[in-house]
Amino acid sequence: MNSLRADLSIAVGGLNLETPVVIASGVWPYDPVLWSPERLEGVGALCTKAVSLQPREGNRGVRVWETPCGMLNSIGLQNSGVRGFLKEYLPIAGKSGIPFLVNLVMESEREVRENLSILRESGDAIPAVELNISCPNADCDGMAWGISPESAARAAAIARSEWKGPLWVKLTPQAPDLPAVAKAVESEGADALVCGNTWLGMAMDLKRKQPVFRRVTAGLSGPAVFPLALRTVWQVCGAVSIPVVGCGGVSRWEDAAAMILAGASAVEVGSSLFADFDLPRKISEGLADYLADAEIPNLAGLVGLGRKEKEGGRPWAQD
Amino acid sequence: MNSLRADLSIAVGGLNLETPVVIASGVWPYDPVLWSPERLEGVGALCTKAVSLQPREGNRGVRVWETPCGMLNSIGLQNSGVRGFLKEYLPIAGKSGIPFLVNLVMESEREVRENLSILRESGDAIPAVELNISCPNADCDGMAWGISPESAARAAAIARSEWKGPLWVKLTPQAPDLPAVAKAVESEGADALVCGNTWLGMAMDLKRKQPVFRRVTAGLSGPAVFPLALRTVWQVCGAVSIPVVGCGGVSRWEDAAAMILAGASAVEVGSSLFADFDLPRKISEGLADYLADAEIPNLAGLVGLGRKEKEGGRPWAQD
Amino acid sequence: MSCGGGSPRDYAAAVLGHRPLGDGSGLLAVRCGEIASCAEPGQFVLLRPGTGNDPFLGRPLAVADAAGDVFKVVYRIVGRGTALLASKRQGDPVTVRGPIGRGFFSARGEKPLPRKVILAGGAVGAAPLLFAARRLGLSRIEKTVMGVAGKGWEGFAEWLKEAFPGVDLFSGDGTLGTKGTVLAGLPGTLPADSELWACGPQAMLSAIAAHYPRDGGRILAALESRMACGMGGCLGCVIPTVSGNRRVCVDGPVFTAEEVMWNELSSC
Amino acid sequence: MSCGGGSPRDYAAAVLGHRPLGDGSGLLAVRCGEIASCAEPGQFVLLRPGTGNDPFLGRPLAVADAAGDVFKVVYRIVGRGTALLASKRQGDPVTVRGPIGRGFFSARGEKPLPRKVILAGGAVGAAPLLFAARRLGLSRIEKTVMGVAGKGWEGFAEWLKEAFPGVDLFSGDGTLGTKGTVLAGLPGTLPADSELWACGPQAMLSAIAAHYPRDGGRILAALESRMACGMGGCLGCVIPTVSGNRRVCVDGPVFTAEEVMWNELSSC
Ligand SMILES: Cc1cc2nc3c(=O)[nH]c(=O)nc-3n(C[C@H](O)[C@H](O)[C@H](O)COP(=O)(O)OP(=O)(O)OC[C@H]3O[C@@H](n4cnc5c(N)ncnc54)[C@H](O)[C@@H]3O)c2cc1C
Ligand SMILES: Cc1cc2nc3c(=O)[nH]c(=O)nc-3n(C[C@H](O)[C@H](O)[C@H](O)COP(=O)(O)OP(=O)(O)OC[C@H]3O[C@@H](n4cnc5c(N)ncnc54)[C@H](O)[C@@H]3O)c2cc1C
Ligand SMILES: Cc1cc2nc3c(=O)[nH]c(=O)nc-3n(C[C@H](O)[C@H](O)[C@H](O)COP(=O)(O)O)c2cc1C
Ligand SMILES: Cc1cc2nc3c(=O)[nH]c(=O)nc-3n(C[C@H](O)[C@H](O)[C@H](O)COP(=O)(O)O)c2cc1C
Ligand code: FES
Ligand code: FES
Repeated sequence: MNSLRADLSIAVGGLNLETPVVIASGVWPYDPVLWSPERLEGVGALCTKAVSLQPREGNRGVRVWETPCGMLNSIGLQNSGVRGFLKEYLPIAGKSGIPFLVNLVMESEREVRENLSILRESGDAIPAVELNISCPNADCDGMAWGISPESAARAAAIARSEWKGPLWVKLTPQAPDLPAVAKAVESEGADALVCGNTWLGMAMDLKRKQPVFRRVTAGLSGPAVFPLALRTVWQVCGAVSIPVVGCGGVSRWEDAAAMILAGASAVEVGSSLFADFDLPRKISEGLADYLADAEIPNLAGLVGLGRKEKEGGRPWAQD
Repeated sequence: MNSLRADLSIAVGGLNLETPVVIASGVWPYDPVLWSPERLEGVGALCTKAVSLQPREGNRGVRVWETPCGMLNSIGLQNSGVRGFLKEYLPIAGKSGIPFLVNLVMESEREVRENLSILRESGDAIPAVELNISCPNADCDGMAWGISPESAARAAAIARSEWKGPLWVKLTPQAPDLPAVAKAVESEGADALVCGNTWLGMAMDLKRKQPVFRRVTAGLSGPAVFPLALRTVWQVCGAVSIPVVGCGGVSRWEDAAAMILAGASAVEVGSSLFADFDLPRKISEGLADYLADAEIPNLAGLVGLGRKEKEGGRPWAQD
Repeated sequence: MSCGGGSPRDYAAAVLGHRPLGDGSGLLAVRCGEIASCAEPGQFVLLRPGTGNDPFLGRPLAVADAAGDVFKVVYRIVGRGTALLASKRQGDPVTVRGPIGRGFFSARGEKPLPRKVILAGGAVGAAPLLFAARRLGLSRIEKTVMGVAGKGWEGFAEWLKEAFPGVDLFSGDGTLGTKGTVLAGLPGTLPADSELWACGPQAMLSAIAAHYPRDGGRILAALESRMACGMGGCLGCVIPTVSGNRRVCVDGPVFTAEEVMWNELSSC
Repeated sequence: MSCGGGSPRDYAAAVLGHRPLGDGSGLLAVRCGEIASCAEPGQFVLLRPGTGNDPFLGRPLAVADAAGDVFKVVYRIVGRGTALLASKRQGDPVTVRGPIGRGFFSARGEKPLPRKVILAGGAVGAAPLLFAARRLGLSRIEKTVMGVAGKGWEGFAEWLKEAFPGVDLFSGDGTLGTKGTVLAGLPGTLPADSELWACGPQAMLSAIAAHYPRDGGRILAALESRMACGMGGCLGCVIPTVSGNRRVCVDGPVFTAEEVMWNELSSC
């Protein structure tokens, strides 16, 4: 990305990102043959598919379903377990030169502790961990940890005690009081918050006259949810002082700019990659042009700029 | 709608609807010249724009904003007050022959009491009331009433005591525990629940580098939210036994069918009318064809059919 | 064809022709008899430019001309919807709602037409004025003044000269016509028995309103506002006027300058 | 053109021709050299049929033929996306991702080609088999058996006869060809040194698999599944196989019948 008209590098929660565009968990393959670094133009970091202690088969039945400007998924955390991950993926991941975050399933305290102690064995080869307390698609109740401030704090505290490297915690928009959850996680020492994951939705199969997904509900993502995700980013950025990474529905550079103006330091991009592999490059170029045109010297100068006081000095409503 | 291939009539919360397609509050004009009954083909009932005790100017600044497959609005309950309503609108509304519901703003207990006592003066000319405890766009905190089971129950109880006619209560998807709110409102004697209203979102103005809306947040509606709304309909229908009216993102007959399979007795259609005035007719025709093809004798036979047990007798997850 | 009331309808129409004017602007001819035969100058359509539900809302576009069963619109690319317009080819289907709103003639109520009308347009605000000029007839036009930004508007300016013979052209950067705004081409006071019909960016319209503080009722301005329904239902498009909030879609888009609370308008 | 690895890319392409086949089906020719020159039979593309983000996901469509810089797909309308395909005209832009997946030839690994191949297709499952037939050459085709529902497939059946000379046609309702399913046209056991390549509805494929329980490894089936990414990342398209979940998009769509756990497939 040498051709960018502005410097997009930014430090976020212990990682130095060349651009603020992070590939969200669960959308990029592990396979070496599919994993060619030149596909990652404009990408600042990459989150792995969720990694659990034991291998998981994931959910049966239909797993993805199109919706207006979005999609539902019920993958259910299929993965080959932390050992499989280290064997299959780690050797490749390092090669791209782009920092990655291991997206960690949180089923039980024990699981996270063991998982992190196994990851620790790889030392510096693991640049960062993204603790997922927000997956709506598994029986393990992965999301339950992210619902209340107390349980979220507990999850963050455990992870923090086991992992000294960069720790991002991925929140769920299903939390009734998301700013409170965010504060709780911040106070336990997380380095950054990812705000957020998919939104709980559902689809009905009109032919079979029954829910499409075996688990009935599934996670909504894609451009459809962007206005909702932006709202949560605004709220969370008003509540904490650690960096926030916006996630949900980013499909254009304008969306990334909006989240950064609202206070995010970076954004994650998931489903919209399905529509366009080249999106990270396009977002980075768009952001760089936007900065250059506005004569803002660096990306940090854009972070939270949209929260400045309104005309007349009245503060923005923060709810 | 005599050409329909099946009978779509259904009794919902004290109203007999010719079709299960209700025009949602806030999208249809009061003006006689714009109000021609032949525009209402396929419509079973119509909700008025929110009516408050005193006239309200509504919000300043940008009021509507396009989003992917949807829109944000921050109208802010502009209306000419209950007296204005009775004078301007009542004489026309009756003429269409289609039952209407007065969408009632709930700012304070006193307001609702007075409002309903004024409406009572019109006797049978008011077919039904839709109590709005879910508007996210006004300083009056209209939505706050719908957030907790206790306050929602209180709102329903007050309305119930002042209004003996059909009473629908319109819930907000922002409630952290929507099924609990639904049960609480049911237990206070509401005749039907409307599930739900808009979803709290936001937009950023990249030119001015500030939020688009003066109140920052605004209500998201349109096809984008359909999967979310369907999920809430499924949840609420599992919690109550009074009729539920699905609302949120219905833009095709398939959406209406999905909500009815999930347990709704009717649906409300809002923003998608902006894309197609003829939508109610198309939805009604699509539903009638669906019933006829499935040889289901009447619409009631479709209500909740998607909740039957899965193969093997295992119940659907209800969360 | 009978033009019933003010209530617009939705039509499945087709693009009959597309003439690019350069720099991302162009002229689209749409075949739709119901709209073409009923539209008056100042009225507009809501055109849905894509497939499916994205873009979701119709784009308001002034009727720039109408004859037989064809009406025309002039666009300039500003975002996604207008970019889609620019890609339309003959035969492409488009959904149009219209005709919408109170045009220049209707906004005058029962008053007889003035002897002379001055037309003042900014950028694509020229579109409804072209239609107005056709209906007014050359003899009634006192003067036509148009303004564009300048660089990047060359093709559009050529078209303006062709569409409005004798037009007085101004540009902000001086690269096209005279340097300046349309105000420079307008008389200090309005001649007797004349009116000024204007359409363009909000800043231009409010400057005109401020320029003629005492000519109330003789200045008609076609305004813009973000819209959802285009039929008076959503109250999304209101602007503050001396008689309270009025809807640009059905109470306007043409208002007399004296009605509008120019200082309280928020930008669109 | 070099065909690097299995990693599909996105291309902005254009429709070169559209031949409706009747009853809502048709043949689209798309100009895209990168895909046309690299695709093998059984591979597919993800085609985004609309504007903006609705429809959101690409539609998987088998490559039905490829030569020079043009590849073809055959569609049948089943929903919104395919309906949009049916409205495409020459020159229309389309975004295509491809070529995707493991085709018939690759799925066989290093094994030499058999002397004879039987082709069995159901409905639009004929598409990849057409491309396969071209690459196999007439002399290697033992037999071609195709099945359609019957009424409403007349135009498509005509095209099948044209595309597969000597095809044995079956229809469920008996209105086209012989009444019955493709099974009726297949031999009881596979001849020596032959294979069966099949594509069609899941019910047909699993019936074929059940029909030849001992011919493991010689039956290749191209499967369908709902997809999001088409590049192995989302794990949305997996099916149960004897070696665990496999992705239809990159591990398939062609599998040997013995790999697939037919009884545990959920319908697509
Ligand atoms: C009554 C009326 C008549 C108009 N006539 C013309 C005309 O003849 N030719 C022309 O080129 N333009 C005209 N405009 C402006 C035109 O509507 C916008 O340029 C257009 O909607 C932008 O759409 P977009 O998708 O390209 O931009 P985007 O910014 O992507 O649009 C996003 C949303 O904002 C709305 N929007 C953006 N800008 C405006 C605006 N200035 N006014 C209203 N809504 C806006 C869009 O309609 C859409 O809903 C008119 C506007 C109004 C209100
Ligand atoms: C590898 C592969 C090759 C295919 N080749 C062809 C072909 O050559 N010709 C052809 O006509 N059809 C083919 N199909 C089926 C085709 O993809 C679907 O008919 C099409 O996606 C339906 O889209 P729609 O928008 O019309 O339907 P909708 O029902 O509106 O689609 C909604 C969503 O479901 C998906 N979907 C619906 N049906 C299917 C299906 N059967 N398989 C996978 N996804 C589906 C769509 O892609 C979309 O994401 C193929 C499918 C696969 C997986
Ligand atoms: C197919 C799919 C799989 C996903 N898997 C994971 C996962 O394993 N872990 C996780 O934290 N999030 C997962 N997500 C959520 C995304 O990382 C992201 O938070 C969400 O999709 C919202 O962003 P988007 O709208 O840009 O897709 C998944 C999303 C999709 C669509
Ligand atoms: C412009 C607009 C105005 C609205 N005004 C009201 C209102 O006054 N009272 C109310 O209860 N809901 C109001 N709503 C919410 C709708 O009635 C409906 O609940 C919501 O838009 C979701 O449905 P939809 O996705 O079909 O639009 C409004 C929605 C829109 C888009
Ligand atoms: S656009 Fe809805 S009232 Fe004007
Ligand atoms: S479609 Fe994403 S892995 Fe196959």
